[in-house]
Amino acid sequence: MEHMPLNFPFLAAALLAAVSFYIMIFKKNLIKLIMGIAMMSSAVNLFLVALGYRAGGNAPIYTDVPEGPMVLPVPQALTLTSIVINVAVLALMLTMVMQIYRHTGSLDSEKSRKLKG
Amino acid sequence: MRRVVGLILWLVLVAFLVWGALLIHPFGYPPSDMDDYMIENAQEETGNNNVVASVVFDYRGFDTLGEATILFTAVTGVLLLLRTLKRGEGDS
Amino acid sequence: MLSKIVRTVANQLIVFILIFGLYVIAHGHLTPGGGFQGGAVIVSGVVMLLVAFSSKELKKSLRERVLTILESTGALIFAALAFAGIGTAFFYNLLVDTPIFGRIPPTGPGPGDFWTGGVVPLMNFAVGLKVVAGLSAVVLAMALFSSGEEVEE
Amino acid sequence: MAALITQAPILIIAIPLVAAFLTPLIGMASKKARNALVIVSLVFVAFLVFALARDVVINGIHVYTLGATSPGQTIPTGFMVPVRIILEIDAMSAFFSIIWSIVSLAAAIYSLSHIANETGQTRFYTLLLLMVTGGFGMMFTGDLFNLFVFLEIASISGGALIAFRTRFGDTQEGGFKYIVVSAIAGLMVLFATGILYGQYNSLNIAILAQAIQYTTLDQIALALLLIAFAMKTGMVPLHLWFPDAYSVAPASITGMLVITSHACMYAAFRVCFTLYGAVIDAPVVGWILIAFGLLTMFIGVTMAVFQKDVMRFMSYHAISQLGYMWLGVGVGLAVLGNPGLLATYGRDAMSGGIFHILNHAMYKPLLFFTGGALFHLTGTRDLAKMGGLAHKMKWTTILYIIGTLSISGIPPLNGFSSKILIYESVYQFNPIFTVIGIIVSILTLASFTKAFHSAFMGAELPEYKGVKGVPRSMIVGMVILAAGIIFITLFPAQIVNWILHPAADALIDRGAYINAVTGVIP
Repeated sequence: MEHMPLNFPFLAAALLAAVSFYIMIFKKNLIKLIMGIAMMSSAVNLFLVALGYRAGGNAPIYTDVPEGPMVLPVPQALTLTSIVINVAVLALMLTMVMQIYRHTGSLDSEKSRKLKG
Repeated sequence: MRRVVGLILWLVLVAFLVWGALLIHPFGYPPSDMDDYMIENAQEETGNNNVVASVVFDYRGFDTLGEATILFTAVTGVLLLLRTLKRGEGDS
Repeated sequence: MLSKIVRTVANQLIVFILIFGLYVIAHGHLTPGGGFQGGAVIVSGVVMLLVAFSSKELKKSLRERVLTILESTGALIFAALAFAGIGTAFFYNLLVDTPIFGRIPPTGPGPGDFWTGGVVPLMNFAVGLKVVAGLSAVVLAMALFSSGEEVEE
Repeated sequence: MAALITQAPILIIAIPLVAAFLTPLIGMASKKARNALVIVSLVFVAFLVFALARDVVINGIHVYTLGATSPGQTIPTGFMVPVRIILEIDAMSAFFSIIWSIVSLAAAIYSLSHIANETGQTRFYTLLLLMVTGGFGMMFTGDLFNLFVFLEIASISGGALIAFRTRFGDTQEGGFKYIVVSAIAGLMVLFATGILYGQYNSLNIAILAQAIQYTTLDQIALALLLIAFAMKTGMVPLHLWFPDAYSVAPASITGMLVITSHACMYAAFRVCFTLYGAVIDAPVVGWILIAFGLLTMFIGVTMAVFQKDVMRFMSYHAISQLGYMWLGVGVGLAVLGNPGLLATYGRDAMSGGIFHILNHAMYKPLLFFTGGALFHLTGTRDLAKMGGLAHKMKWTTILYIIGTLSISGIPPLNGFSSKILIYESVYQFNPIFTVIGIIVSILTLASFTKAFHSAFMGAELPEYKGVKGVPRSMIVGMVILAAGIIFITLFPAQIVNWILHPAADALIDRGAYINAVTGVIP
């Protein structure tokens, strides 16, 4: 494979991050905020996996692998860790939103703001 | 006012992200000292055919312990927050 | 609770999901997969049961207490396997070159041998147990909470 | 003993971790056994921390390679860079771990009766131990990705603990804000880790520090790391979540959260001084830290003056005090490239900033604990509704006075020693900063006196006639911290020579940190 024009996968990760930033800055709904964070974590995961790709590489697993170079294993391990961490964070955030909804009856971050400061 | 500030902030962020994406090494040609060592020696040192598994559980096993801990933390946290309050309604 | 057709199909399918999940966990050191991935596959089966039956039904067979014990046990096995190598260094892979999972595969591409990997397959099992118990507990607790019930302490 | 010291870095992280995994199992059998497990493991960890810190100050940096054929073998034979995760403990990490071990022990003891009437105690203690693990991991690790993992452990457990009292709505909002901020900060750290990994193909801080070039991408990574950690410490433009989260947590957890914010500060120092130390644009970054530090000091204290809620009031003071540390260390960073100025006042300013971290770690949790005791007795956090409580809580009143005098920098107490160190050295850098510091200090004293007056002084209010005194374990938790304050007050010179100067030198001397991994004897 030749050079991809303009580092396309990195640009894709950057655009995904941009969309998630847009959601986090402008959306008021707490569930949408959580979706923004989930998208940002996807952007980071995509970025990490793209870092480890080697042109024409195989998966770094020796079981029945064809000849050729292998892609880097460390970014894949990091991505695996990062995915699980994000699952954990999302589970906890959703739990808290469920509790907030139970207490205030609303998912709007402006309305449910009891605390001022 | 808030929207304008947010929009400016967002545009700055996007500019930085795109700029960063263009500056990073060409896709498919990463520097790879540490990873080459792992690809070459994983089978001999850890006895694994799967290099990713040997990175996850051996070379960087401590990260995986931390990751399992995070999952444990989150599960404990979720069960803590969704617990029943039937007993002990007293003052904190 | 969904219709009888869905429940019957879910009852049959869960066996295959379990087998596939266990396969992914057990072959984590040979093929793509491992404890986290296989655990997630099995939990998807639990979610299917949760959709097919109601959370109240499922609560009868999946007690939170049991899930907590299983999760702690999985985490403890993982930590114990890491501690086992502390004679040399924490996380030292001390089972390489021993009879248990200790064979060293020939360098380079090969067909793969199940009895390799040292502590890695055992850790995969521990993590798999932990992920299945933990995520099922989370999913079950959320389902119970949103249907108006609360989790036992 | 020697073997114990060699294994100490991993044991300090692993013992609370294993105790946390055991707590749910033991908690099902017996509550007493569970509490004993928590306290005993924390006491043992504190002992190990002190032994390790002593050894680090005497014998230099400790490294521990996880999974290698021996803990000291950082780099595999016949290879140039480390492939495994390395724990690296220098005087700075040892300093922070001492603070963390003391405060976590005090908080655990304080919790014994503070949450005695709540449900879900077993899970509370599990999360508390996990938070301890996360904090120690952040302080000890020498690996950037590992730092991210432990940051997440500390923040997820912290977020869940903030929301512990689920019957109030505001706890859920505070916890949610904390967890969102932590998630965003964590992802920024991960982004920066990816950028650095993509360029230098290493995750080890020492190896990255050796290789770093300060390209544009490195600058973006630096900005991401600094913003992420500053956000977690509550630096001023990013502080809005801070009082919301801190004021609603159980008081013992608030005390621990203060130290996790210090751990993030440690990470920021590590990034500025060690990772980027050779190439960083030191005056620019130093001035940025100074400017935001001053802003943090000033805005924190002015917001605190208007607060009616005792915990929010103390949270704003915590923000304001964090500014002093940024100021002291920022001045040190600004003159990092100039050995002459560094020797005249830079090192002293850094020691002052670090000393202030130590003092703050003692008096701020103490004040939060007294606030928690007020809440425990009265069931409200509103200062206007309190009054005359000195009759009921004599110990708490005395401890509150100690904390107040310390935070305001009144001469005999420890807050004065660190503030005078900052004032003297910063005066040589720029006199105006000292003036601002003194003004903030006076405002702090004024607002704490006012709070003291409205909560403790005056006649005994009729609605608090029937309340019992503060339970004993809460008093013990507070007394541990007060004893720390008095110890520092009595022996400031020893503290400075034995703990603070080694810590400041460890930050300045990045070569030693790198050599400990690469194995080059200087």
